[in-house]
Amino acid sequence: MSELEPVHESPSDNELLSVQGISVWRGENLLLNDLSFTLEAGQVLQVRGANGSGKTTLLRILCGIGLADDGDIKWRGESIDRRRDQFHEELLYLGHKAGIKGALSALENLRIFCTLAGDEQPRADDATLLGVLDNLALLPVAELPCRHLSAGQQRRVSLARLVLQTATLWVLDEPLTSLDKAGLAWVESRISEHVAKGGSVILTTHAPLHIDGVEVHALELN
Amino acid sequence: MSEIQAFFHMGGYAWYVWPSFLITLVVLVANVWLSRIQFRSALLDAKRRVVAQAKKNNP
Amino acid sequence: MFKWIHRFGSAPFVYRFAGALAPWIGFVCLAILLSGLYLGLIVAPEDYEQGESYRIIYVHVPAAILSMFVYVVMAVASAVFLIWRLKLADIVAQASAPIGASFTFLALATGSLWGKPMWGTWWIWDGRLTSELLLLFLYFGYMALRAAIEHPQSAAKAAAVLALVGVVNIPVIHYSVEWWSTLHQPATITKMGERNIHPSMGIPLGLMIVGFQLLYAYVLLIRMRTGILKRESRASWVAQLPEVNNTMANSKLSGTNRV
Amino acid sequence: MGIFALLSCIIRRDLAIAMRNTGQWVNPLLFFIVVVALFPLGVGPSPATLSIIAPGVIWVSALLAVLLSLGSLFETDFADGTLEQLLLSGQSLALIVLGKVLVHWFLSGLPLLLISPLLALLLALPTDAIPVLMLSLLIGTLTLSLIGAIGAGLTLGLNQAGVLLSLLVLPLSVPVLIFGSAAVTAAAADFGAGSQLAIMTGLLLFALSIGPLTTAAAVRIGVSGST
Repeated sequence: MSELEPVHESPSDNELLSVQGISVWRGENLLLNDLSFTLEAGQVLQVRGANGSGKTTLLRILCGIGLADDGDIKWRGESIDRRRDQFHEELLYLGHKAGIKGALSALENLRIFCTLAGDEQPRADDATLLGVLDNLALLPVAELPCRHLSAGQQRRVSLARLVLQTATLWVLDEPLTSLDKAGLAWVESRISEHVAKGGSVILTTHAPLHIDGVEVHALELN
Repeated sequence: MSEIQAFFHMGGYAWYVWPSFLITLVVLVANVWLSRIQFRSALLDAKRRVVAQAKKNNP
Repeated sequence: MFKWIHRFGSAPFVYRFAGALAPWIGFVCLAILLSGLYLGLIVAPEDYEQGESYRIIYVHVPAAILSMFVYVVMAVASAVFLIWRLKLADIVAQASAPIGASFTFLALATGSLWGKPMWGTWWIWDGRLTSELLLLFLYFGYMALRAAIEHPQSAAKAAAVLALVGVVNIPVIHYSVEWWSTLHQPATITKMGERNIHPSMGIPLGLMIVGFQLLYAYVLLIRMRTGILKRESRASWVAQLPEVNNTMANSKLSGTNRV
Repeated sequence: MGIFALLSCIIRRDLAIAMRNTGQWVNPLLFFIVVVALFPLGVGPSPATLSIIAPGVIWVSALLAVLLSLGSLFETDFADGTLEQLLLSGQSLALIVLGKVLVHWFLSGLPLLLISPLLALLLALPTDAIPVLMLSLLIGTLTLSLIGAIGAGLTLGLNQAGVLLSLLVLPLSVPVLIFGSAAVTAAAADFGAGSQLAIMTGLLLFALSIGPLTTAAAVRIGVSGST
């Protein structure tokens, strides 16, 4: 985990992400109305709302891969458009789509993620990768093309990135869907470890969250 | 041949010159006309929206 | 400087300014076009090589010049939109595309009508005509892309990128086509532009070019107003416009809203 | 991350995927062969006619085959969410795009180039012109892949992306078509094709300089427009 650097021009030294007045129109409907919030180091934010309330849209905008009609997003006091690459190096996004290549095996998919994560990060060797896959009960299928895996297994492959890549901000879109109890507990303990190290998490989920020693802030979309 | 006839005769090229000017006229007028029609309909939409809003506010 | 741009680039200001300017431009345009036509069709003498058929240049050349000019305007506006995120620039680009396409079509149609007496055939793969044809395809591509993308912001950005790619490619396409056409059929007929043009013919041509420019400006202003109205339809200033808000008093539309 | 490390990561990734999906490189090749083989049926089997139209026929068919295959350049990555992960990797998207385009060319342009001597024989093109044909296809298809990638980025995720892609890219590919077939025609008539090939190399460098950056911008726009 890299040290959190002091932020200039920012009201709070702990403030990582600041969201100002995000609005999104879908045709005639105002999907997100003037949404503002800030996220500090060590905070967990759960975005709640019914289907179609704009949760995925919001997360994509926060990551800089969605368009808002209005509003500003700052990472460590700088607009995310201006310092996109630096922001993305500190960001880990698990999207609505798993982001896993069906033609490649779990091992190959994760190797690519680790390589692309950059030189500053400790490169995971195959033993580490296999260890993580073992923890997620994926060892027997580690060499199989991912399209043969079940939805829950594919989800776990992408979740393996949580321990393989280092990032300050996790943005997780429905990370708990199609997971069993063990998977759920695994994700929750990873989140609490991440938060303990000063990282932040924004996630959407329908299930209630139980994370030891962590207060989960809620953002309700309607 | 009177001067006017000569003018319309265009030295034998009438069938090329006049259609050129005619089609130009059509395209230019269509440009102006269409843009004005579209502006009208945009205004009409804006009006409808105002009326709908007014109805919503005091039914 | 930046504030200045935003002050005068603000939608209500441009909407009203364009509305006030358009009629004046329209009148001047009409006057110039009519005097250009008078000088070109009646006063100017016939050409010693091409006889009366040369008079087609008074519509062909302005249309051809404008077809290129409008694309350049579109590309510059697209660049301004992408760099400074000025939504108004995107409105200019969007409004220009159909006008430019219509001028390109006009250049092709009149070029073909001019070519028939000169070359004996309606269509010839001459360098300039072919370039115009490809330009028409570029306009079609721009409009088709805009129409295909549902998300309005994304459509605007994608179209802007396409316009820029198009404008850097136009010279390459143009010179390739010129080279290709001389390779296959050496030019036998000297074109009007390649020798000195007598003032009695040049002045009406200049007037027609200026007239076409003003017509473009006039239509552009109206289309910009339409574009602003559509995009700002949720803004309160639109609802407060007299031409929009007089619905209660006067529901008759045509009388009150002359452009 | 170094330029070459990034490029080689993307190239190895896309090659590995393509190796498990034969259709990706076989289909454009078959399309190319079938289209070229249709021309003698359409214009008649006279070798004199065929040898005149051969450069144009081969070049137009190659252009269409490349365009046809461009549809899948970003589309599969877009559909499974890996494209947005590439965008968020913090690495240069232009280099990622360049890597993907190189693989695309390797799988669609290169097979066309390798099969072209056979098609030249079918169309009665003089054998002397075959080296120039292959060289022009080498430079030209790479240029087409680079230009076409811009269109593939712009039409990302759209219905009927294929037709629109062709409409956008075909006018832009005219210079390549002109100089490519002119080079082959010149070689077939025993003239030197050096100047045409030099111009094509210029076009390639031009496409290389603006292509990846523009495509990266287009891909970002395309991804952000999806919901």
